[in-house]
Amino acid sequence: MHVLLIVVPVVFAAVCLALPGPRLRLASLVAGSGAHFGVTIWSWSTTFPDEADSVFAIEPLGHLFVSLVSVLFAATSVYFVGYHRKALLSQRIFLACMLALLAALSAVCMSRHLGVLWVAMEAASLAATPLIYFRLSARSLEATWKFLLMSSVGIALALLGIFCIAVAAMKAEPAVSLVYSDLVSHAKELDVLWLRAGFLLALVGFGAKMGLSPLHSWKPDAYGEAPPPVAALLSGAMTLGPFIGILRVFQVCSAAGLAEFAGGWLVVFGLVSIGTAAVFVVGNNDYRRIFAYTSVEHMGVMVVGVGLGLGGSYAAMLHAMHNTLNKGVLFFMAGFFWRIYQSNRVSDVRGALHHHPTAGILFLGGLCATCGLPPFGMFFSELGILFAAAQKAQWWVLGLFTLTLCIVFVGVMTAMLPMVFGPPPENLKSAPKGEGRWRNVVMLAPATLLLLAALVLGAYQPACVRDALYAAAATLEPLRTESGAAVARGMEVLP
Amino acid sequence: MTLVLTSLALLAIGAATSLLLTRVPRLALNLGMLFAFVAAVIAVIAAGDVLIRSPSQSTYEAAWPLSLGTARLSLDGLSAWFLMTIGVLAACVSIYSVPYMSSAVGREPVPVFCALFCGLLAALILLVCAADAVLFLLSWEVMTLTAFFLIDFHHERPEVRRGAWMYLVATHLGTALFVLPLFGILFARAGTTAFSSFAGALGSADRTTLMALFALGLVGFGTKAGFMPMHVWLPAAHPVAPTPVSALLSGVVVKTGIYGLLRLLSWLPPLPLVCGEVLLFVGVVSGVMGVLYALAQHDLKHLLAYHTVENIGIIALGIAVGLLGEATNEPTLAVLGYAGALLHVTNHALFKGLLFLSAGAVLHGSGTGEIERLGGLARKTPANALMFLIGAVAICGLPPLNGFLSEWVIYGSLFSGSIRGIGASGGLPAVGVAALALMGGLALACFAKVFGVVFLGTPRETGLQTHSIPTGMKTAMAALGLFCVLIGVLPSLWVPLVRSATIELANVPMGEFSTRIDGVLAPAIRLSGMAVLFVLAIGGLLVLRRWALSRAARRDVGVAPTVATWGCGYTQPTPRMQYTASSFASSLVTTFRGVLWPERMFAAPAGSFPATAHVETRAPDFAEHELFEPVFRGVARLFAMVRTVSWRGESESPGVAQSAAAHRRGPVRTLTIGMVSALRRGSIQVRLLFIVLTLVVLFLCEALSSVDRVHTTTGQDYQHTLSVGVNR
Amino acid sequence: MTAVRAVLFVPEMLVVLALPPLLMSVIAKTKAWFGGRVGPPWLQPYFDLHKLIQKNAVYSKTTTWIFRAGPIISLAALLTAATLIPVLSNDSLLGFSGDIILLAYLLALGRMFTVLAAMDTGSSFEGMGASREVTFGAMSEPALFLAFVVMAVATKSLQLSEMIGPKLLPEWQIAGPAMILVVGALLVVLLTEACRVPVDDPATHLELTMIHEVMVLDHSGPEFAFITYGAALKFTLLGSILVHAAIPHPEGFNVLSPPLRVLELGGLAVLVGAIESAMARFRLNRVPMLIAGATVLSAIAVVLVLMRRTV
Amino acid sequence: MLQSAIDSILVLAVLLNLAMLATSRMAACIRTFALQSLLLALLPIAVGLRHETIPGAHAFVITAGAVGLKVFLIPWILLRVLRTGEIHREIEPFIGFTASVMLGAVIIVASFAFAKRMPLPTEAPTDLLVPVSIATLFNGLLMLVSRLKAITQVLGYLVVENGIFVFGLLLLEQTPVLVELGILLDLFVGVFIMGIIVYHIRREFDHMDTHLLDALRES
Repeated sequence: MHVLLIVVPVVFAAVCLALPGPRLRLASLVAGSGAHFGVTIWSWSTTFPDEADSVFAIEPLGHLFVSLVSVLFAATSVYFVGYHRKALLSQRIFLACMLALLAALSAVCMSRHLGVLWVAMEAASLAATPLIYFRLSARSLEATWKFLLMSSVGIALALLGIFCIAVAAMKAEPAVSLVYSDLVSHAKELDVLWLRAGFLLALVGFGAKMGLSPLHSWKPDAYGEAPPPVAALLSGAMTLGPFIGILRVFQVCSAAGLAEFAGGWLVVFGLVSIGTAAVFVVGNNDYRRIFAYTSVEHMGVMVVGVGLGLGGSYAAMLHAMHNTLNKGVLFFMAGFFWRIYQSNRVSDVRGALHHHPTAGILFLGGLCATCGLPPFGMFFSELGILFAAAQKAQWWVLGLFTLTLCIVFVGVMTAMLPMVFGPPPENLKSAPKGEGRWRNVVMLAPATLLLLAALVLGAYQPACVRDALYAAAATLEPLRTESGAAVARGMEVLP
Repeated sequence: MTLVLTSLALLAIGAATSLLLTRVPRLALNLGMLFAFVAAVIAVIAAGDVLIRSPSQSTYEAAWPLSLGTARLSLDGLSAWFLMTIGVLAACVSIYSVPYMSSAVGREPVPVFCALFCGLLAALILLVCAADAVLFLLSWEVMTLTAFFLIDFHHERPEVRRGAWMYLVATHLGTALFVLPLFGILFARAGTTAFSSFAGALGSADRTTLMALFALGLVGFGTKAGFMPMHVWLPAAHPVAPTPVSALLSGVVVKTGIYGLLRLLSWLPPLPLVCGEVLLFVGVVSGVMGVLYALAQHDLKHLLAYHTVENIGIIALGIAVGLLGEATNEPTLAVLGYAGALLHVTNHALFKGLLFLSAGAVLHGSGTGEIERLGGLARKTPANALMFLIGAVAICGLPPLNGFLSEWVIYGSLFSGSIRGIGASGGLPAVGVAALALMGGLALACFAKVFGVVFLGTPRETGLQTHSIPTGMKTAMAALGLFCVLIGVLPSLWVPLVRSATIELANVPMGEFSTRIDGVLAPAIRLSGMAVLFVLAIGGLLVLRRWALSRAARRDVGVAPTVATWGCGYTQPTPRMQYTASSFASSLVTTFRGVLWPERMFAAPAGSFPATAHVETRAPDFAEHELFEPVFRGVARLFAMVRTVSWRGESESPGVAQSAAAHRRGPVRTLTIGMVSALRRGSIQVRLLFIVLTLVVLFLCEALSSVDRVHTTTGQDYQHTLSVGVNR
Repeated sequence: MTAVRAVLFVPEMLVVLALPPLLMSVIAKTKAWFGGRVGPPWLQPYFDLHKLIQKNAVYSKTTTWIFRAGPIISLAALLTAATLIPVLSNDSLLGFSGDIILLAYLLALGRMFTVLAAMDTGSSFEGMGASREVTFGAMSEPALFLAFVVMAVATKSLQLSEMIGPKLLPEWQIAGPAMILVVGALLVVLLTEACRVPVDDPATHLELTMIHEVMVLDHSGPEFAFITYGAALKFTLLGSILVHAAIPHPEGFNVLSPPLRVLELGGLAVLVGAIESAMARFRLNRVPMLIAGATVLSAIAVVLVLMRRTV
Repeated sequence: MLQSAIDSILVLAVLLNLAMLATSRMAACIRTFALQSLLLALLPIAVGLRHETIPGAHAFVITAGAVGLKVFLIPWILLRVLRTGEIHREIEPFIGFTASVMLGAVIIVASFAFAKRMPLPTEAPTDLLVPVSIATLFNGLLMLVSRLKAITQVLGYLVVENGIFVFGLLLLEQTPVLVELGILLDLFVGVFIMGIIVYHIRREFDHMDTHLLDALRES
């Protein structure tokens, strides 16, 4: 039944290709993502039997991530209706690719077989490529080429990593298939040497797609050149795919008793990523690139959390959730500012609060959320990771983590506060009326909803969300504690 | 506890209503501030209930699922003391804000101001009542954020933006770099985030841990409290904020830093002696430097901001003595020190709030806070003059007002510290005494200057208009002034309240404690007697004077004549001839120029008929310009270099680099130049190279580390490995 | 005993209040003697006060109630302080633990209001005087308080009448040097607070060089009487602190003690007069050195006392 | 006999890597790649035969797919893209041809040494599989890093894929045919899109020097 999550977008993509007229296609895009969202909601209301043999299955981690993807897509498609202008790339292909991306990502989240996961991941990145090329300009072309080549190479390495794990699995008698649940259950019989190699390769490969430093370098270009809604999808949803890939491999490793080894490398990569973000955010004058680097930072935070484990992995799940919501807000607002100020440069955008209060407030909220200020959720996730580091007595990790996050905070705030406050530049056309006004509403509504979600879920966490996060985090702790319930309890005792 | 919750709820309602009534800002203002006022009063009642009755540990756990931690509230003596301070000041400020902000209606988003005001208040109340680390940090940061938005309220002016930015960055750095790790350590030791568990978990902590915790708390909370040299944000943010906000900032927001520190101390076992000594040193430096900088200021609110630093220093002295007392197991000393600090927290909130509100009234009336331009306001706004005078006398620690009470206790603690030979065998407390005395004298000089120049004499600028002060503002100030007088004259009503807050800090058994504190604070009662005597003396002298004058009047001229001021022979004195504030302070500033490094721009009068002369003095803050600015700039420059892969931080055109590469300068240089240019242009090949290198590095690390792991780890995998390796 | 004491306090207070002008004239006489003149009659200060009380007051039209309040409040503060200081006997009327701080701050309160009254006239001369007054006052505070620390450490008490009472006798035997330093510091503080040479010259006629006198230029009539009397009273009070610290009388009440005290105070007055005739006023920018010197003296005294106590 | 055939195929594949590194004419490069792919595509069947059984349909499917894609379709696309422009040679790459051949040789040696450290848990068709696949992979990466022209980089990517393909031979039994085909399909679509992008690059900039794409950088 959950296969609907993959089938629905594919069907609508086909419809989109078939339909004449841009308005109809837009409608089908919205309908497609809306239907996907509906199915997701419904999927939470039912419980799924554990089909042992099926390629796709709904399990806590994937379920959480696919829901995030679905939420962001729903918001983005609405936003896109307002954002949409005369497409340079054929709109038909563009929208179809968008839906295909949705389908591919859902497949990534739900696939049980690592090979299938890889195939879906590659499909997702291929579907994303035309989206980046939206403008057909020289710059976007360059960005596309860099994205395509780097992610292809990266994912090729990931494939090699998966093969290595398969080799490791050949040691078991009989040889275990690449279904991660089997791998986890037979983890003790795997060949440790090849498992380690596989993990490293997968980490580098998926890390390149996820944007961990120093493999992140395609990110600022792609996010800067792609149209903002696409950038939102890339940073909010697309990053979840490789992340789940890494998590799957990590599950196997930690089940095989390699938790310290794998976690250690995750922490290292995470800290390096946050550090890189810190260096590149300070003094940067392109707000979309800055957002891209904050995305690198947040990837790093998540990875550190998973690497630390227990409370950390819960915090990482929390962080992933809020990252999706925030990135949506930020890039939506970036697109909106582009419409007002016609510039990507921080120094050109001034006094948004004065010129368009709603937009200013939304942007400000997005900033605070991204910088981990309460009552937004990232405050709690970063605090949780800090607590986890303290509990493991990894003081260096704790110190570097806070220091780099602080630098990012200062960099972002110093750059972005003048965008919001102060007087706006003189030569600025006043808020548009009529059709433009309607567009504004359509563009601001999804951002508002996402921000509200981030706000509410930060300060007030409903039991269902907490359970979902706990369950997802528990799947990352096969060996560190005996059972998921224990992890949940542990986390309640922990932060 | 229910009262606290009610006031929180009221504040939420107030914020909501004022946001809903954006269309009718005036109504929003009135309603919002009404809610704030009622909430503050309720908070005071709740606090007073705890303070008057014996400390009742009522912990309340809200069914409010946070993403982390639990919403656990508790109201012990310490919380109650700060809650009372917050409530009293906030109530007066909310009365004051209504007329003050109503002038901004239409020009500024006043409803947003009200909402933020309520938010800040709620955050403050939640902060002092929080009994859970996460909740504490949450409200701490929310307080920071709301205060930031309030400071940035008039964000059209660049100096406002700068001040707000400095506040945000400074406090966030302090919080994130020091306070969060602090709680990380506490959590790691206790295994939970509940405050109640921390004290027990730290019982067995070793010396280094304690020192680390203390250091983190000192810097982290000290940044919010404004210890030198982390004080930089105060003089930047206080002056630019709307007056009610400045009053709250200086009165209570800064105090939350003190609260955090005290809360931490309440968990820690007696600390090593050095901690108290360090804190005492910090207090001396903050106090003296603060008041010296204040002397050199020319702007009312700048001056008051630096005085906040001074008073925080005084509070630090008290806490330091408390620490010393605990360290050397001298309960009397601990009690004295902590009690003095706590008393001064409240007193400072009262008179500094009063001073800020009065200064705001000056700004409101005559549109400028520049001391040199003002003058003779006492004739135009006598009520405000009286209020400012009360505040000034109180902040100088002069009897019979409240400022003297707390400074008296702190003096007492320092004296008995050096009597008992504690802290460098009593030397440090002696230094504290001297510093406190110096602070007192300098503060007196400073406020003689301010009051004398601003309110007395004749107006220096004819252009300045002064319209009268609304009743609401007068009421608020009068309330604060009344508190200042009452506390000073009737300490016997006030001092006992501090007992239940002090017991949280000085870990002394209750029975012994009460005897101690009563013995220590009993003489305070005598102060009211002295006050009565003082008033009697004044009355007697008044009668004498009246009698003499009336006799003189009956005998000859008539009523006392009024003439022009005696100009020592010069008959046409003009207002511009009055002694200015800078010249008033100059003798002290020059005396301490070795500390202050004042800048002096002087254009001497020239020619036989000199037309104009110009002298201007400033005292730039050392911490800001010598400490933090260079660091920030250096880091930014370094990062810019890395980012653009070029010296001097700006990217050169790749063509240049290529031409450099074209020169044959040996393989290494050529390769590096080529690499640099490739990096700088971010060409795809280099980026791919990064991936490859990362891979290689990872595998090398593994290869190197796996050599020894073969021996260490168990499991037959490696035996297998080895055997296969042999077989091959 | 205490009843006797309580009864005896009334005449003592009366003497204390009557004494100050006499000391002033002692100073004047001394200076006259050094100058080879006869000098004013002994009771001249009383005559002056009486004359001033008779006179009518003249007010500048820039002044406010602060100007009128100034002299009264400062004198009231001094009167209040008088009840804390043992002048004739070893005991004060209303002393309590911690009263030294109150004493010092009452003096400061007086200074505050004198200064404000001066600022109220809006005259540049009086502003100048006020500025100097607060400067020197602020700088002399540490010296005074460090001296207090020495006595407090020596006598383990915070009540003035005990700190400078008989309990100080052993200290003189054990730590004589420290006490000498303290007395020196107190003398400087006295000269500063009471505005005598070398800090200030009450007899000068050039406003530019005055400190205290220039602040009260505009006062007249009864208020000026208050000010003049207040200055004398301040001298007496600080002087008696100095005298008690320098020459502690033994425990208990004996008949000889009060007259002896009067004589000692007279001696102090003579000393001050001698100083005034012997040396000229310092240049204003040198005065801080003098006061800082006093602070150093008492700081060294503190070190000595603490050292002695720890070994 | 079969064993030696497999080994010789693998060795030949490695040598073809070096050949690709050595040639500057892109068309030749593409053809060499096609040849390599052909050789490697034969391996599944050979490995299948080695088990003294009739190789399963699985092996045949993969061979067919590989041949169809990597021997005909992809080279055809690349050659078309190449033909549209007038650039046919790789002129002074970052690392010269001889240097890169040397490097390639070093890589091969290193990968053999590496394979020694990574003993297979089970019996492999031949010991050469792992080192050859690693060598091919890194030679491909070398091409990616050192070459300037877009097409050569695409070739490098394909060579990397070939290396992984060789590695995949270890897992013929494990990986379901569906996954294999998916991988091949992704490869094809990827290269197809790359071809389009390269075409656009040529049309946009009149060159295929990817190292000249430097508009996007930190300023």
